[in-house]
Amino acid sequence: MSSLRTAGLTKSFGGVRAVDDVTVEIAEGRINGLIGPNGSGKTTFFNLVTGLIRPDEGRVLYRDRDITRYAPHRIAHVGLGRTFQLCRVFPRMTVMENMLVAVRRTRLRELLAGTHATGEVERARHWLTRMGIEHLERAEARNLSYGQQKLLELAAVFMGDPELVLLDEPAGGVNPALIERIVTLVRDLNAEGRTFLVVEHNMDMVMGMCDHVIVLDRGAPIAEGPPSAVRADPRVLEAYLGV
Amino acid sequence: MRNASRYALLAAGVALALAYPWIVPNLYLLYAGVLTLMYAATATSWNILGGFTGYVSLGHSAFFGLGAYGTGLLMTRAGWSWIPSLIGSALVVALFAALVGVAAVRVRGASFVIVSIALVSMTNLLVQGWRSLTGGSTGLRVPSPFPDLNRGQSHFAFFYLFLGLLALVMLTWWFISRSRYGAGLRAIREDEDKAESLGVPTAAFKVTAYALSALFVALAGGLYALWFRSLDPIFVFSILIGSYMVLMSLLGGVRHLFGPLLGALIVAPAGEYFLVALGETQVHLAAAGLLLVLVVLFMPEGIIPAAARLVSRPQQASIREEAAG
Amino acid sequence: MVSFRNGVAALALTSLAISACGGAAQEAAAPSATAAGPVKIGISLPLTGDFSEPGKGIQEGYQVWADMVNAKGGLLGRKVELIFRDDASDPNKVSSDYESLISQDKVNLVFGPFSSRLVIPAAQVAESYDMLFVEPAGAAKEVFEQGFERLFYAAPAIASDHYNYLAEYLLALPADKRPRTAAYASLDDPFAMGTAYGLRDKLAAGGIKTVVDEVYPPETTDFAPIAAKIAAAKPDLVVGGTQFEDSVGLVRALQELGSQPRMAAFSTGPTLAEFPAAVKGAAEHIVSPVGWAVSSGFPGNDAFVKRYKEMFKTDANEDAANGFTVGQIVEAAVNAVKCVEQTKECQTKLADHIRQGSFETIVGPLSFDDKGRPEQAHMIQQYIDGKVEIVLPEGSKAQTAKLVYPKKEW
Amino acid sequence: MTLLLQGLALGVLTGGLYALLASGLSLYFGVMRVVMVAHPAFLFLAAYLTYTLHTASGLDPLLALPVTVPLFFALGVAVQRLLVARLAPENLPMMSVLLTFGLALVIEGLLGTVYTGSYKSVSMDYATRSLTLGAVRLPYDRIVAFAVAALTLAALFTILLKSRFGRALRATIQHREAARLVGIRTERVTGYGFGVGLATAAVGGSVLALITPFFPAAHWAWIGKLMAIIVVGGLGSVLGAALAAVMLGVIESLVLVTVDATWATMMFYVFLFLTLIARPQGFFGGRLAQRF
Repeated sequence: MSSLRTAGLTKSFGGVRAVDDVTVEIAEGRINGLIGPNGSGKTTFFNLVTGLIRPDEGRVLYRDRDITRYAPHRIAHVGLGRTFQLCRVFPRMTVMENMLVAVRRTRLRELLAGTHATGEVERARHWLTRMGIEHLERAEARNLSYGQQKLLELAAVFMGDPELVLLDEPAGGVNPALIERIVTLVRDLNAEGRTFLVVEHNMDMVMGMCDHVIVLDRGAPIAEGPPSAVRADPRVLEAYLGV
Repeated sequence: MRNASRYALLAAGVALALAYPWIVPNLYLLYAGVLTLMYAATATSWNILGGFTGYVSLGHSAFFGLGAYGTGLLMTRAGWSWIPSLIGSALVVALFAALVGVAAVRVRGASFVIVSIALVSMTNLLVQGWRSLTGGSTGLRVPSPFPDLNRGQSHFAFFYLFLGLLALVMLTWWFISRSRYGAGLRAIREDEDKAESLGVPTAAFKVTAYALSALFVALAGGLYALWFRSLDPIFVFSILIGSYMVLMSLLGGVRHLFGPLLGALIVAPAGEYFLVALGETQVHLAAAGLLLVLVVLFMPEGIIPAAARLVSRPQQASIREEAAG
Repeated sequence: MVSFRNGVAALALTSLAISACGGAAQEAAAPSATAAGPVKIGISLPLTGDFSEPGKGIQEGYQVWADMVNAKGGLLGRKVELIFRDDASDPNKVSSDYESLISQDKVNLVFGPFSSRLVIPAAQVAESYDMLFVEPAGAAKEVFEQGFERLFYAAPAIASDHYNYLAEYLLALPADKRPRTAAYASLDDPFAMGTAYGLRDKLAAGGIKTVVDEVYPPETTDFAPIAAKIAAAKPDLVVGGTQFEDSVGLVRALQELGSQPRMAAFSTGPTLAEFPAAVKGAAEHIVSPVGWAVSSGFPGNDAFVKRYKEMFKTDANEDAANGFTVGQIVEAAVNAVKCVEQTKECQTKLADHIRQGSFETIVGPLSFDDKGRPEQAHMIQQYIDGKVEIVLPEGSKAQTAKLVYPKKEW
Repeated sequence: MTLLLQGLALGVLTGGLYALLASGLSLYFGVMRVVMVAHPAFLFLAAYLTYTLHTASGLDPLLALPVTVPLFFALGVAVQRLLVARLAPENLPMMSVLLTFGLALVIEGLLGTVYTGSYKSVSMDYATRSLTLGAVRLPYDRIVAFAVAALTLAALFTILLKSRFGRALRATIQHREAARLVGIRTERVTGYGFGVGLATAAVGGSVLALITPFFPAAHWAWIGKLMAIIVVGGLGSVLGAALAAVMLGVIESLVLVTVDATWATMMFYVFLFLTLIARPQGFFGGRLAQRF
């Protein structure tokens, strides 16, 4: 069964086709990689899928539901979570407050109830513990190191209980030990049944972690398959080396 | 230990507020107390929008004026008694704010400020121009809700009414601050797109905060109408009233429950002081402006965080260290 | 949690307070203890903000009065001391000023502030303390419809009667000379509209057709299109219910757009010293209602004009005269009833005296109806050969020239 | 019909003036995403300075410009460097409003202290005559105002389009980071942008002094109108603001001659809200409104 499907997805910025007729399918339950050289349209693709920008043409389907015209928060409600390329947390809120932002359903009673009452704080501690930053609960997010902020962003996304998680360069600007930790986490979470789509420049990480890799170049997919096959594909080499 | 002293402080403050009308030596101080409570209530109401979402509205006097005029008109034109008039008017204003909000919160930052300024001018023009209904520039006289009370007793009654309103608004703010709705609103202030991608329906959140904030400001306006009993469009729909709400909240600290109250307690007497000390010329306007400039430049987070930082500096440092580790 | 408790307690105490008849109220009503010492007079004026200019004139009038009274030995042998507060043209401040002057400074008397828009809230405070309230500037008819019992307007006439002499003059003209059409443009302000509409109603009743009737909000910055509307209607008479800025704007624009009415009447603006310079030569033959004239010859006026010039180095104006008049009326009442205390008894005596009496003032003899409205009329002034002349009423002591009609082209 | 034509003509002339008065606001917003609430207060500061120079020397108010324009340019740079630039970037749009609001109060207070609250006016001989074109009369002072506005805007556009500084300024407006990367000293350019904005206020103030009496609190009546113009025009777009200014000037004037003054003023806000609902980015270019 497909988790996410796009059909003919296209977006231009001032004459440049950032995403050009992309039709791809992300299978449920796998860790998918999305790679490509700089400016190949990976982040634009993420923004189109999560509704932050509107496509010129084409459709986005999640579990066969057409979500093309959904507002970003509704896309989050159907089960898509994402992180941002340059880690985005809420700087002047505490770590715990950051955790309590995500909303999966807009039930008035839940929104208005005290956070302690609904067990949300317990859930938040659970995720913080999984990320290993539970001791920072009361610190303001802006006082965290970059790596800690990355972990916090990830933890906050899981508070929305997404079935499909889009990670935009999870290893960017992070030390090797932390990359290791993130890979382990993603694997564990995948084993629990969550699907991932990861944009990443760190090839070792992508090849080591992903089950399936899609390669974008100049806004269009040029190759797809298991990491080993993609790595060997001459079109991919060409795209990366710019030959 | 810290909590205990905090509660003691709170209890003392509440007791002082309740006792205030009985201990002041003359009616003027009681009057000034009512006015200060009114400012505190409007500033705290403003802070439901401004403090959580970071949307600075310079135009909340539009809701203040509409609440006041609505209350007055329901009493004089529809013959309602004061309580239904007050509540009815505030509800209508909240609905109106929700409608305006749908257009207003589409834009962020500076554009929103412009819209809010425009809103005051519009409502002023409307109320002033619609002479047959509102009395226009002649103003509107509002019947007294307590015709049997003399002036002092009326101040007494309104002191507690405004105190009640302030308590209600603060309670609401506190209630929101500890809910996920509040977390969502704060997230909007920090990073709206990010909040949206985490599933926060930002537009709906902003509109409800806007309407809620307007509701309480309108209630304050309605009480003002009942208390002051003489309304004039150019004074109630004044951009200065709206900017007072902002100044007070900002001075005290927009991210804190007690920020706007503290701001009101400082600004209201300071305003009187400037007038008395520098009253002969317009220097006092310049002084007020300078105060605003200084606060914005050097204490943008307000007094409460600045004071808290002084008290708890070592603790802050330890968090940073821990965070770095 | 604490806030919530606070709210409940507040509600409970409200009812308590209402039934208990507040302690502070009783305290304030107590008579002031000392009879000796100066007579303190409390005044709130718009010294800053939108109404600050006329506010300053009135303040100077009060100061001249106090100076002259003290030179004569004071009120009932006590020195007069004026306490001014700036209300910044804000009604909340006006109220709080009078509240503090009466209950904190324990003044013996209060004098009124400026502008119809501020007089009502101020009078509300004074009335609730049973204080006499003679005021120099609340001329709009609404001021007198609030049921105030101790309010008196110390000028010859309320706004809607300002043009009475002009209306009489115009309607008495022979039919072939009488204007047939009139255009009215007024600022949306109770006083300005009062003057223009007072004239409009009388002229319309006398058969002079209203061809333009415009009201513009105070925010208006461009008067040319309003003038265009008037110019297109080619009226014989143009009437502006104006303050300063708009009177200049309208005159200039009418002139530029080639409107040549046979008479032009504007309130307030032309009575200010800055007017002729602001409109250049166009001031010639413009008429305005005016409550006071340098040349009036009323008793005491020359002394006032002289003392004013000594104190402030410029010529006295109508605002200052109005302030001075307030002082004169109160002074006469105090001397007549021989008391000047903040007590209800004394203030009532003063008010009763003013209601029944007639007073010689620098704006002429004044008397009041039961609502505090003065019962006389404003004079009409006109710029003739660049000088302000009093042209109506015909045959009065104050008249200095004959009304020129039709006016020369501007 | 004549009346409509007259209204149209007056509207165009007034619109030109609005364009000049609003151009500075667009510049500030462009270079720093700042809404300068104090701009109208600076206009009246310039009007008062013009008045002082005029009464002291008897010169035409427009001859005050060689003094006021450089002065205001320097003042603008100072305001940007010493005040606005010190604000924390994360909530600059909001804080700058409050900062400049405070500045407006300071200016109003100082003007009131120095010049008192009374009306001042500058009137020249040509201020009462007009040019007759068929049935339409064009007042000379409006023509002068329009001409000065047009010349100033033309000079402004020339600077923006042709000079190196202009190119740097436009690059800074369009993409600050990119501009910095190509070696533009964006800090300095921003300061100069403010200076140019305030220099337009100097010209605008002189022109205002020519056509209307003024007093210290007069700036309040202009804030809403000018703000509405720059939003309808598209925030940050000087050209858009100019077009919107002329459009709103004409609409205001036509509504005034056909309906009344209240609705005429209301039109500014009606169009503001229509713009926000239909096209938040403004009608004449500018893509910034929604984001800032």
